[in-house]
Amino acid sequence: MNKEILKKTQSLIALLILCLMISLLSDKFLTTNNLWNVLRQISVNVCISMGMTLVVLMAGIDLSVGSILAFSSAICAGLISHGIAIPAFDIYIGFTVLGGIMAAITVGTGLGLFNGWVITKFDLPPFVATLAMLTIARGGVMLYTQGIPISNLGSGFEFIGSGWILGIPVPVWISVIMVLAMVFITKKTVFGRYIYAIGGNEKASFLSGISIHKVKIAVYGIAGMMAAVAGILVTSRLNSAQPNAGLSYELDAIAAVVIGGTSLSGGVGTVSGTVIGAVIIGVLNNGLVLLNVSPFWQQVVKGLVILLAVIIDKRSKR
Amino acid sequence: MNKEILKKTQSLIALLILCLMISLLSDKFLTTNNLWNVLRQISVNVCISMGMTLVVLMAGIDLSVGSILAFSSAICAGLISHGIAIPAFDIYIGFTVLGGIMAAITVGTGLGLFNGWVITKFDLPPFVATLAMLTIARGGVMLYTQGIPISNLGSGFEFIGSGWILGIPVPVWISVIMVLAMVFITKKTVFGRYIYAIGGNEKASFLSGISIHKVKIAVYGIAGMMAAVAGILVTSRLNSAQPNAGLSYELDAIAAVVIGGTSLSGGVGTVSGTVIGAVIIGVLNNGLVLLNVSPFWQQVVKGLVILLAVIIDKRSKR
Amino acid sequence: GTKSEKQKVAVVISTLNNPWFVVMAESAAASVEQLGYEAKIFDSQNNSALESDNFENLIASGYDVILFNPTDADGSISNILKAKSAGIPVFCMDREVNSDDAATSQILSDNYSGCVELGVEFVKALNEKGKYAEIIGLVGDNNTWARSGGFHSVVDKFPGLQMVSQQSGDFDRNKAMEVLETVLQAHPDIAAVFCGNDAMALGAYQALQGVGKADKVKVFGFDGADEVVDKIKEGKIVATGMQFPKVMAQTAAQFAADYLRGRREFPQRVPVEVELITAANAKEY
Amino acid sequence: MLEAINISKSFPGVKVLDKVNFLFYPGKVNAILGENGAGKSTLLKVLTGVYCDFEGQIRLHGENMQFKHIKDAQHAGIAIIHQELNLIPSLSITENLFLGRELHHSLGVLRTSEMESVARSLLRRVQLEKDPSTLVKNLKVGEQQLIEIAKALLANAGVILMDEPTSALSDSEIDNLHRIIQELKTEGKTIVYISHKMEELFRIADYYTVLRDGITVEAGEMKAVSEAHLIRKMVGREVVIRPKGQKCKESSTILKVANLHLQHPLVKAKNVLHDISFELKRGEILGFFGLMGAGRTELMECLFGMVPDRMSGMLAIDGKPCQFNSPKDAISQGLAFATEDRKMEGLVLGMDISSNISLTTLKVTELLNTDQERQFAQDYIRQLAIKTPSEDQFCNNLSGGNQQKVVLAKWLATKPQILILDEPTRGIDINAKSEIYELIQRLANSGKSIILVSSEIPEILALSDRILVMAEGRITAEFSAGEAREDDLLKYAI
Ligand SMILES: Nc1ncnc2c1ncn2[C@@H]1O[C@H](COP(=O)(O)OP(=O)(O)OP(=O)(O)O)[C@@H](O)[C@H]1O
Ligand SMILES: Nc1ncnc2c1ncn2[C@@H]1O[C@H](COP(=O)(O)OP(=O)(O)OP(=O)(O)O)[C@@H](O)[C@H]1O
Ligand SMILES: [Mg+2]
Ligand SMILES: [Mg+2]
Repeated sequence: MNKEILKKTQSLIALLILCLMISLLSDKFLTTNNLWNVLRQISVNVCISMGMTLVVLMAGIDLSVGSILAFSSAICAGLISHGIAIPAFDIYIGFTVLGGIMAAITVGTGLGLFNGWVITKFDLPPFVATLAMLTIARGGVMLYTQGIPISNLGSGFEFIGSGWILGIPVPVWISVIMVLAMVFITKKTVFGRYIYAIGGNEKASFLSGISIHKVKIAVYGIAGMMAAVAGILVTSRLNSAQPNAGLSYELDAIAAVVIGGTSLSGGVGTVSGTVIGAVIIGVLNNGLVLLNVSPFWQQVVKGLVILLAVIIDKRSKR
Repeated sequence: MNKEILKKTQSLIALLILCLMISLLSDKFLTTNNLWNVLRQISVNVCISMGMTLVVLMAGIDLSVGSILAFSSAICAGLISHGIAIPAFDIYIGFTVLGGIMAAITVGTGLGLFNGWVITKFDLPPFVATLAMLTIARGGVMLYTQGIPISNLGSGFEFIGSGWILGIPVPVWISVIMVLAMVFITKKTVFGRYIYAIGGNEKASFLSGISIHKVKIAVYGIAGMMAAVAGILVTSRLNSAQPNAGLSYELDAIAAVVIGGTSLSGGVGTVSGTVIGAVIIGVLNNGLVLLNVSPFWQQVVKGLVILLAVIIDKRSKR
Repeated sequence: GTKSEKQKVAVVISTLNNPWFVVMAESAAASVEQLGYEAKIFDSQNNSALESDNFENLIASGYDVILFNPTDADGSISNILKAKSAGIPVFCMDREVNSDDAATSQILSDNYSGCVELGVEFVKALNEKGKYAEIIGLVGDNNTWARSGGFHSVVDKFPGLQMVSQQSGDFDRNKAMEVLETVLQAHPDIAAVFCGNDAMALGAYQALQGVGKADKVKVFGFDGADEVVDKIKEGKIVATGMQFPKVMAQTAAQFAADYLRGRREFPQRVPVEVELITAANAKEY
Repeated sequence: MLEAINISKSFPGVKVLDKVNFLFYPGKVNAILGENGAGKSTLLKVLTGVYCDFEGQIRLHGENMQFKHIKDAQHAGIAIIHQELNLIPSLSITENLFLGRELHHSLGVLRTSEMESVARSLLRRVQLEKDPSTLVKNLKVGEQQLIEIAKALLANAGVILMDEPTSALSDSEIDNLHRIIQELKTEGKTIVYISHKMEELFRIADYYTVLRDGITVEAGEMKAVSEAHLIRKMVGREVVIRPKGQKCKESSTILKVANLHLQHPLVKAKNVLHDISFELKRGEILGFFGLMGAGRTELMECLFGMVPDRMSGMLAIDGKPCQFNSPKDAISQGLAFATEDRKMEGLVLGMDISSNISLTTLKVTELLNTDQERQFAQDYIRQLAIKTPSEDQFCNNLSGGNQQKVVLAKWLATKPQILILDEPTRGIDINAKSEIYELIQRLANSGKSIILVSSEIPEILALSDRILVMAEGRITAEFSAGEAREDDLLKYAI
């Protein structure tokens, strides 16, 4: 038990060193404002990478989250701003902000479930199936928006991305709730246990009578849902749905998962690790800007720091 | 033996159906000119995915190939067009076309070897290590080129990308040679056998006396080298090195590998499968443009066709 | 910052993955520095959310002025407002935002009317008839549609001009080359190709050269990249719309300096004309 | 009563079960006997819903059963211990025990502490002294086997199928398992039992059925038959395992180990092996006996260069001190090590037999010669009687015993001077076993030295020239071939 805790604290070391270094170099880093800033900025990646953690724990991968994010974002904004109109039947259905949000989450979850269904039904490698979904959903966004952003969604909606509750930004609340939900799922539920089991040894799990397919479909559904939540956050922060929203977010999410110590071959890892991974990436992005690093150097430095963070984490775990 | 052959022919089915459908819809598809066109266009992806096949067979992954491509491309073009000048010492070293090419290949191979070294030395997940390299090398390109393309490399250099030898485009020659080399490596050499063994069971391979680390480093080196070759092709075809060359090419390469039937968990797959995968992607891109499918629909159709191709392939293998 | 330090100007650029924007960003930064202030470039990577992050980080680190090349006309407004409420003026460059009271001033290049002019030249060059292909930029980018829209607003009025293919080249030279290679298989008889930016025009030219049609098919670009201007001089490319990234950058930098020295009144919109470049006037650039 | 009626099952190209009929009686131990690859495991998989595409009928208590899914068989009260370990290495003991039948509140919330305490009592029942939160990957094969047994007990099923549950256990655990089986019998449970250890079958089995090449050859009461008869039915001829003949002559020392210590992988201050010293002579068969967890496997790992960072001490080959930093070094000095865990450490299961066998002998600078490889593999397939359609068969399609033989073949192929065998006959049928014993003897006679690690006392006694007994990481006794007796060995092993 003690060892467990030690191990986890150790994976914080890389993060702490990073924070220490940045705060030595810039006195702007450790200000309340800036820290809220960082947390608000990572909330999108945290949401996506929560779903991704489950998928990766199960030895899967989901490349489509960025596109699903954009799709849900477009649906949400589209419904709120112009509802559904079928002129032929003279039908017009307006959507409230809540209605738009619910619809976006439903669509995101649906796309995720479809991923899971295709993967299990045809026994496809998740990489290809979700790569196909990446392309298809992005195409769907382009078709729906005709490549043009959907904007001006009203100030009620903006609250989700920019508001504060009890002195804490709303996106931070949302991401904290999502993290807690995923911690609960992975640590406390039978479903979570099955995720680890399937990732650890799919065949043995099957032989133990676990309904592998159902678990998989559900997990991809959750990943889609989390992407949709992230999509709503992005839309609300910008008060606009961008057709190219979420482009290559899957890489950031997978990076957070892997930096957080979850193995891509499944079975090993924690949700809290992923959170640390996401925070490392977020702090790094923030720090590079605070420290005035030129954009071209930023990429080099970012790559090196990620490398170092993972190496430190590995070393300290020995 | 017979079954083997049957299995391979079957994985061609998806490709044949695709070709058939396109040629029914457009009489321009099955013309000699267009077929050379397709082959020339896929040559870049074929080169990259050859290296990627080895990496994936070994249960690794290399996300950095696109950036390494750009880096080698920039080095090649930079050296050919303005050599190395160190004004402080009044030194100027000019490079011939061949010199530039050799330098680019050396640099690409070097970055690949560095990937392998980091992965084995610190026991890092290849996903993170090569993700870091993706960022670092891209930053390097930006620093070297200052974000501006390097153009006008002379017509001698253009021959590689646009010339013909014995009625066959030079890039096709190059990719065919690369494919044959990789087929040879995987089928006929002990090194190739070791790649499969490590991908199949790393621990058992280690216990059988294989120098796992050396093999891994060499394979990542080859992947880097292939990316450099692809980089030279791209540069020569455009007669210009673009700082954003090769962006997200890693996804195309991995897609070709996976569509070609190589398992991301390693140990299973063939080089020839990857070639078919790359051709499927190339034919699809070509067909969508030939049929003038609207750019909005293209992504949707592309995603669906890739999904179908993999499903057909899976089904026919049962 | 404190009085002894130099005041700081941030240059937030929509993307550095395109040489045109690199030029704009770097000349903005250079002009700012020439005027005696510190300048720093931020890359939004064509991503409004990342732009939003950049703004928050900038505000937190105490910049005094922002020179801004927005990623989106609507999506970027909330970012500007954020800076505004933190007391930081924002000067937009190149791309417009759809709000009159967010940015302190907008120095704009009019993509739409620039392409209207190009369209006119296009019609002239083709004698009002013939088949052509269009290679548009990134499907999800609003410049793509401003340019395509301006072009078609003219060209579509001529029934003799037939667009046989409209494909996306993602603003990328290699992609545009490959797309045109394939388009040429289906339609070897096109007389012209209109490209959404100059990188794609160069790719298109490369494709035409590869099949020996460089002198038969007329290439049109947009941006005014040096390489294209050279090719226009050589008669290899017909025309491009010259945008003036450097002029916009310098104007914005000057405004920033004025602001820091106390000026508060700025025109909301300062249009910088897009100039048509053809063989006739290419020597002047 | 569980009945299997006219069951047939084929894999692409091979008919593995051909109209087999079985009757399993409640309250009895029903043994299934047969050579490696006879189809025993396949039958059990048919009975538990793992394979659904078979012909024939399964009847439980007179009712026809249709198992479409593993869960169906579980619900019908059938539990199974598979031959190959089916545990999740990255999960803890408790988590593995309850996999698929977790205790939970509504909404699927786990009842963790309750499961922990049940797990504790189950571990006590199978006599495994481990914390239930230990990860399964940190357990040795034998310990994992006990977890599998505990898992089957937890199901509280009416029918328990056991596929070679004792192949990785040493005698004291086997005794314990037999005691548990007696309890289950008195509770009226149907036990189906597969084992290649004849003497254990005679101890606990009530009924037997012999399977040969997918056909039921004979069935009856165990009391009524002799071992020789059963073997004849299984193999088709007589097989006798002769005890050790002449002792090897005095010869020079080839391997000398002195003051070897090995650090615990996690706790640096602790040692797993303490001050091990011994010598191995040329042409000698040196047996290592000990109970599970005595540290024999760890010692062999030290000798083979697998844990260079954690070990200290002196190794000398032919009087020359040497140090192995990897198995490669050890192999180059003429060592070979057939590991006990064939799935994780022994084979690349996704490759064919011939590639697996040649893996140890290839040189990276050379080209492949597939014809030669094939030839080579065919030699060993013949020599070790590996049951397979061809040398192109993938190893994961082989039966457990045949996989074990491929592991042996791959190490024999290196023509080693010193051959380390860790539980070499695990899961191997009696016929093949006698052939392997002869082979080992032949190798020794030709001057090769052999270290034999085994938990089977008869095996140790039958083969060894000298026996070292280990307990808790120390060598506790040494016997020469003649003087060793079963109870002496056991006394020093505890
Ligand atoms: N998935 C498969 N594909 C092809 N052949 C298979 C497959 N599984 C088993 N076999 C073959 O079926 C035969 C019976 O295998 P099975 O595992 O039932 O044998 P067994 O009697 O349990 O042997 P052992 O004593 O070695 O465990 C073997 O010849 C094996 O090669
Ligand atoms: N990775 C590990 N982590 C923790 N404990 C370990 C690890 N590996 C081995 N051990 C422990 O070290 C001790 C020695 O085990 P070892 O397998 O060497 O004994 P053995 O005599 O070969 O037993 P067996 O008959 O099971 O092979 C055991 O108590 C085992 O549980
Ligand atoms: Mg078996
Ligand atoms: Mg052992």
